[in-house]
Amino acid sequence: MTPLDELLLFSGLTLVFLLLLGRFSYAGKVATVFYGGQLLFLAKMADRIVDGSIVTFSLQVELFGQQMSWRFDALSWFFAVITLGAGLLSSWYASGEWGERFRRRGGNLWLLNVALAANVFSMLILLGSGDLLALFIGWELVSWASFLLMTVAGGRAIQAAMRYITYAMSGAMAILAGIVLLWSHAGGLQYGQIIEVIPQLSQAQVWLLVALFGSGFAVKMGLLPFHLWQAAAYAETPGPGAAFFGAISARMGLYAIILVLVQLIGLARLSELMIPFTFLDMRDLWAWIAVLTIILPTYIALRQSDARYLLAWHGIGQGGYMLLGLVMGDALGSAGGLLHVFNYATNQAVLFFAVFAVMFRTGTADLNKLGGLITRMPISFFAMLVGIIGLAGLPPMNGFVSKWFVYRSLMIEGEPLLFLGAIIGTLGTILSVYKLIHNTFLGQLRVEHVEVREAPWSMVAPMIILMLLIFATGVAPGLVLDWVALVQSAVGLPVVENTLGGVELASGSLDMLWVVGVLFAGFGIGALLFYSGGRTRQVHQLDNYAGGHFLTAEIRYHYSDNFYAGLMHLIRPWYRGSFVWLESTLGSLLGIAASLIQRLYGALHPSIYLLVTVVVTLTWVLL
Amino acid sequence: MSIQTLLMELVLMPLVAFVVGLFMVLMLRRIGAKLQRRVGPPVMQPLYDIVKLYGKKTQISHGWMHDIGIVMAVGGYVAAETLLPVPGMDGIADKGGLVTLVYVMMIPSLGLALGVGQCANPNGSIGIARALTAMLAYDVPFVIVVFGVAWYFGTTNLVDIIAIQQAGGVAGWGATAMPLLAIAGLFALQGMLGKQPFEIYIAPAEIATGPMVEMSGKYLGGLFVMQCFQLYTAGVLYVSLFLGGGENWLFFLLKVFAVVAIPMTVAFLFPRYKTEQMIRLMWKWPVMIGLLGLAFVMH
Amino acid sequence: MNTIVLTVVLPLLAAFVVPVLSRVSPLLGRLLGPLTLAYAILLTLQVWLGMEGKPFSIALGGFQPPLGINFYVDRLSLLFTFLTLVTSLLLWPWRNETEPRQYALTLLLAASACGLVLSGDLFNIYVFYELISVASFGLAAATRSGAAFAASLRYLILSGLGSVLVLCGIAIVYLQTGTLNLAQLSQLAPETLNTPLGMSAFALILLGVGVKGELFPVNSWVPEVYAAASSRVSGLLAGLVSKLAVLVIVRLLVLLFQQESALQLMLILGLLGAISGELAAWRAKDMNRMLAFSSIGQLGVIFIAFSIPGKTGLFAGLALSLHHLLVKPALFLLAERWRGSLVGLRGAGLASPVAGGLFVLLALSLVGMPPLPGFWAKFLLFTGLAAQQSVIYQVALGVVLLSIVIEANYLFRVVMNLFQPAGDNSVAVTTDHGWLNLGTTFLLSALLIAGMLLMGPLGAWLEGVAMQAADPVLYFDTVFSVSAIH
Amino acid sequence: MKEIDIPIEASVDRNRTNPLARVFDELVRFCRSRSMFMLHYCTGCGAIELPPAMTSRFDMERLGIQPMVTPRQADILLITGYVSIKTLKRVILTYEQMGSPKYVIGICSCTVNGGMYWQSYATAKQLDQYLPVDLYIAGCMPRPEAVLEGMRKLMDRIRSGEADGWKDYYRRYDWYLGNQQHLFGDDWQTPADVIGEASHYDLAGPGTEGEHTRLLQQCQKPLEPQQTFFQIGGSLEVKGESHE
Repeated sequence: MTPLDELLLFSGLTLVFLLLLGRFSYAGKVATVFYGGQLLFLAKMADRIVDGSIVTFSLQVELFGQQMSWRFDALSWFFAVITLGAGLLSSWYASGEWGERFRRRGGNLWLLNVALAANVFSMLILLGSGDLLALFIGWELVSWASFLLMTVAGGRAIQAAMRYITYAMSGAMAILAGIVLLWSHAGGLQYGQIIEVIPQLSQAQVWLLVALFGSGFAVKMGLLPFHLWQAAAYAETPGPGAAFFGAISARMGLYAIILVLVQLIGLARLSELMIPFTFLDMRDLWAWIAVLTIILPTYIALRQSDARYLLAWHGIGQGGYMLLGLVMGDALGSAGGLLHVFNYATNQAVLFFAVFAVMFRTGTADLNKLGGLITRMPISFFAMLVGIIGLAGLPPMNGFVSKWFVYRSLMIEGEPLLFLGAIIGTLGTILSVYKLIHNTFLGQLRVEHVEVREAPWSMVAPMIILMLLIFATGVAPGLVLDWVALVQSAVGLPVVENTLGGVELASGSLDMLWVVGVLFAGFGIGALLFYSGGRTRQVHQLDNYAGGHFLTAEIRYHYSDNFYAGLMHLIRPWYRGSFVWLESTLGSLLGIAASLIQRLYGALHPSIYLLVTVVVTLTWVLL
Repeated sequence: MSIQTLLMELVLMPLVAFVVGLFMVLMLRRIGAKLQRRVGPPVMQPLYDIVKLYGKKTQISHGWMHDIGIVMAVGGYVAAETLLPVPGMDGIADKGGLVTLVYVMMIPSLGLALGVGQCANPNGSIGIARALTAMLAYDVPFVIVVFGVAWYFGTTNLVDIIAIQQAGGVAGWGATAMPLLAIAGLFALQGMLGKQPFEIYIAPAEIATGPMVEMSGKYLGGLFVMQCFQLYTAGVLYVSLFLGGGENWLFFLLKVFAVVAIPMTVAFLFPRYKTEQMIRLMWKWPVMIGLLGLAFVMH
Repeated sequence: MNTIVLTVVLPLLAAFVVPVLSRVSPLLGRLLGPLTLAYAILLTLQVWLGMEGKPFSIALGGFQPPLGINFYVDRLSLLFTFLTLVTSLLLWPWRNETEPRQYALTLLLAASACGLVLSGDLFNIYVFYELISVASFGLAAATRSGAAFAASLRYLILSGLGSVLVLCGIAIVYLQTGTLNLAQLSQLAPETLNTPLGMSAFALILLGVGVKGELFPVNSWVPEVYAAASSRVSGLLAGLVSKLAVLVIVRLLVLLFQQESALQLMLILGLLGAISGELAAWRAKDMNRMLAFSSIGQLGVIFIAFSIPGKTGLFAGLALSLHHLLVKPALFLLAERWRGSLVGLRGAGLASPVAGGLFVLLALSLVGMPPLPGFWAKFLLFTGLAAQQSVIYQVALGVVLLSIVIEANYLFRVVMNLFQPAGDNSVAVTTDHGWLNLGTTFLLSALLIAGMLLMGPLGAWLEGVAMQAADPVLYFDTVFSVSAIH
Repeated sequence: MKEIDIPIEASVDRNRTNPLARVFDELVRFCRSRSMFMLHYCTGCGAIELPPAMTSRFDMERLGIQPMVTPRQADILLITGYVSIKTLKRVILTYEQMGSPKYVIGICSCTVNGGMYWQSYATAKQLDQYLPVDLYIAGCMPRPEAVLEGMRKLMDRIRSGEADGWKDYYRRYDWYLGNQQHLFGDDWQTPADVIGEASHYDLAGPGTEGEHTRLLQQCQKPLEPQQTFFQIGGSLEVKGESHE
């Protein structure tokens, strides 16, 4: 038994356990322990991963001349850690009162747990794939498992899931096309064979391959222009599912991109592929897609009035940073991109947890119907605060470090416009997440929320763990950067030489230990100054300046709607919904074609077709 | 560098920043007075204000985030000062660099935003919304400038940037090499300091000073302290990027005060722009100038 | 060995006896058909074990081929005989108002299908083909509703015209070669049929047989008939009869028409069928029509697969055919309980979770989700297509991929509908066939899962079948070197 | 209006023995006197005299006086003219929202005795019945010179610690409240909690509570609880949401 055997078996066991016994009330808790067990197995292979060796799966399948194998290298391991971490915490979150309430409200908790386990299991299979066929199988399993989880909520979630599966199937088919193309050239689908055959392919063929694989993987990542499905699909998934999706699910696309475009095809080859009629090459194209993916979804997030949708849209945008860092291809950039996978996962998970904790207590995630909950749910507030600082990429949380890496890479590589785009995205994120926390936790507490309490421990505990993680990896990013360096060497990218606090560079280094230390020293001085002043006294929220007006609880004076009115006044015309238009146009065209064809089939005199066809065919044959 | 010197620097740098900042506030008010043909406040007026505010008997709080917001607003700048080299003192400038500094400078704003948020005053929230929008506006030219400077000097380490400039004399200054970027930087500076015409988020007659609406006593005092730091930081940063930093304290302070005097003077000559006007202006002229400057720098 | 003939003879006999017997003893009449079929299956298995993988030929009536007619038994034909009998048994019309007549027709269908599969000569194939037609007309109209009659009439006209075309084609072949024995033709074909005239013969036969094979554009009877006929009949027609038609064409392609243009013609028609079927299914409003259009699409894909030259195409096509043969009848059986508007199906899956679950499984396999068998069949097709140099094959690859996307969309729209909580106006229809149909579906699904688990050996075995079928020389040698037994 | 006189109690500061603390107190008082943020509640014609006092002719900023926008930020409340009853409610709210120490300056005769509105039914005649006025600047209207003179006077009084009207408001809140209730009715209340503030800062005196504050407590419309309370766990159901 290799550690990978144990891991996959145990993961499968978790799934089977939930399938069979998932209806018992303790099942969620047991499953959480099981996820913990999976993490242990993952930890067990850590020493081999650190050695740079590969952990193989004992079972190999040969079908139709295709050898299929599974193995874990540092790349798989890195993503698997995040996957299992997200699975563990999501399951924990769902195992207590949240799940109880969900079930009592008519939700199918069993299905939710099973779907979660199926997602984790299939992701592990995908991450372990040792050849392209295994990759495709894993890919499809993940797609359908996600679909299952998306449909748990029913109602609007179903529509979102349908949209997802259409996109996902299109993407999968593009990937399949790429795979069979490669197969026809290489005669096999082992990574080694493909690395050998790629240099022999013509530019046009590689172009086609990159386009097929790229667009397929981009669908999962939610990269432009395939991003439309993601927000609704993730946001409508019930609590822990949304957190899990938000944290890691879309990153499977990134994993595949790293595997195929970086490891198999190689970034160098990408920059040889010119785009016709422009001065850009394929790599620039990817970089620009990444930047557009950062900007557009982020500014769509800014307009959302539902906290879940807001977060989901940001999830799409943050994917852009990872890709951007990665396609820069240097040690800093790719380290930043990979680090951001981890950092973002922690941030997004904690944010979704906090939002669903609020939903748990108040019954709504509508940003215009909340406010002032900080006095009622301080831990959730703090969790969201830590999350938004991380998501926006401000020190001292971990999101800053990964973005810093990406920015520095862009600076060193001399990409001012990409840099500008990335920063504009960050600024938009800051605006949007402030709106999130302001409208939820700050401002006026509504009368109907006076009795609200902090979420139960089963929901708070995962948040606290994530907060600690976010802060710890923000102060000491070296902890994760060590893993990232392993991944880089496994993938064949230049390896970042990190320190515990960040990175040492001749052209400007980063040491978060110092930065955070000084920041907190500054806070200390600020606190000293503050608390040396007179004694404070908290006043009631209605004791508030309103130009001499007497405020009462019935008056809603929380400023939440149209939050960035001035900005929106200027940029609202820029939201043209072009992608939605494009999507619906395609749909309509297909619909028109379909109804024409249906009419064709419904014709009254089908024999005429027959005769016409005969005549046409014979003419074709004889001429 | 011994640990004692470092510790001393870490204490001294914010302290110097505060003192210099007090005089900048004074200069701000004096310039305004001069332009309006008044006498203006006495020399110690900024200090009087702060002491008075801290010495208020009742301190009205709206909750713990309100308190912590002020702590963050002041503390963030205290931290930022240690990342900003001044003559004879580098602090921990080489541990963070330009990008880190830019982001650490956002912490006070974040703290303030959170604190104001808990005040539950719509004027305050509107003010913050506008302030963040303003940040979106002026940061675009600002990051162009940052990028240009980092590219030109090949580093983001402020100590190195200053050293390179000083090695070349006045001809080596960033402003000489990158005049267009320096101009774009001035625009950004104006926005960053929130001075007219870009002070829509304060707008006293409309939204009752926006973020400050519920600030009393030491809360307001904290903001006054923050303003000192803010003026100082912006000025020193500009001097470090474009005017060769400080060879010695005399020249250094001269340059810094001169730089800060520009937006202050401009401030009293202009009315207030609406938010969208501000964005449009910031995204048009300084960005164009900045990109042009960047093009010159990079080729 | 020659007991294989009994698989044709016994059901045929039974078909004539059943109506009479039913009058004497309804119970016997009821049991005769299934028993006959079961016995025939046994015989087939016996032959299978006995032949040890080597093909053989049986000359009928004492005359040696090419003068006499013969049955050619290789793994492919035996496989299809087996499948014919099993499918007929599984889809046996157990309970029906017009029982004896239906029994007779089903038996007739089974007998003639076996004959068609085994026949080694073109004219016999035509005869059996006509017999199948007759049986299927009767079956299609068996529900005796107005719609069923209208649909059957449509089917009848098209099918009749098709038969004429086939006959014309056969006439041209005879004109060119002077024989109708397949083995002999396989030898003469390279010289005599590799002409425009030969090609036109193929085109005529393709279009004629294509009527049953749901080939575009002569398939417009399909949605009408499947919507009106009972699910078992639909399953039989969609699952079995269409495959038999395809089988005929495949035999002709392997033995007679090896020119590239023949393959291309089939490819183009298959392509059009695939995309048009899936698109129409996407718009379909009720279950049976949707499945009918989907069946057109699937058959299109099968035609595309068979148009890949060489063993690859046969292998892929066979895999796809088998998969479709397994899945489509199962889906039709499920559809029996969910007849009517798709919108009205809300909550039906919640009402009967087993059926719903089976539908999901079958749909997933149809869409080609790995590692279900459907994926492997499609994978074979894709690798086959990708290996071809010609652009049109690449186009076909794209089209098939697109059609899968559309298919996934409409199938899972239905699935979602099934598992949504029921609205007020939806009535989940269940007939009293429920458990029988469900049991059959369950069996077929179990086979599917078994296929998935045994994919390795199954694939290897199927490849052997394809290899054998793709060899015209073997065919000739088998027929002419082996002495007839009678 | 039971009492006409304005009792001014001598300030009873805590006895601070530490000499440094005395210096510190002195410093704070000095700074208070040299930095006065004023909120001008421009109720009447007196307001017109303030701009000249602030702008280049007289330049109040020389003295460290500058206008502020909200009561939170301000030290001085300037009532610049007659106060109608409706306005008075706002004035009182504004005053209570200011942070102590805070000073009230009544400008114009109207604040002293009603002035030309003496016979008006809708005007509060004597401001110091309702708020502790530290300084009146009489006149109709007083010229900027007078305003500045008044300001200087107030500065001196702050410096010497005499300007302690704000303490008086805490100490004799019951009396002020009684006058206010007399004018506005029994259900008069502001969101500001003066009694709580007084006890929090140890400023309560014997007259802080009394019959009027009891009346206030009886008639008060309670504010919903707002203090942070922290409890994890508890019932599963959301309050106020229908159970589906």
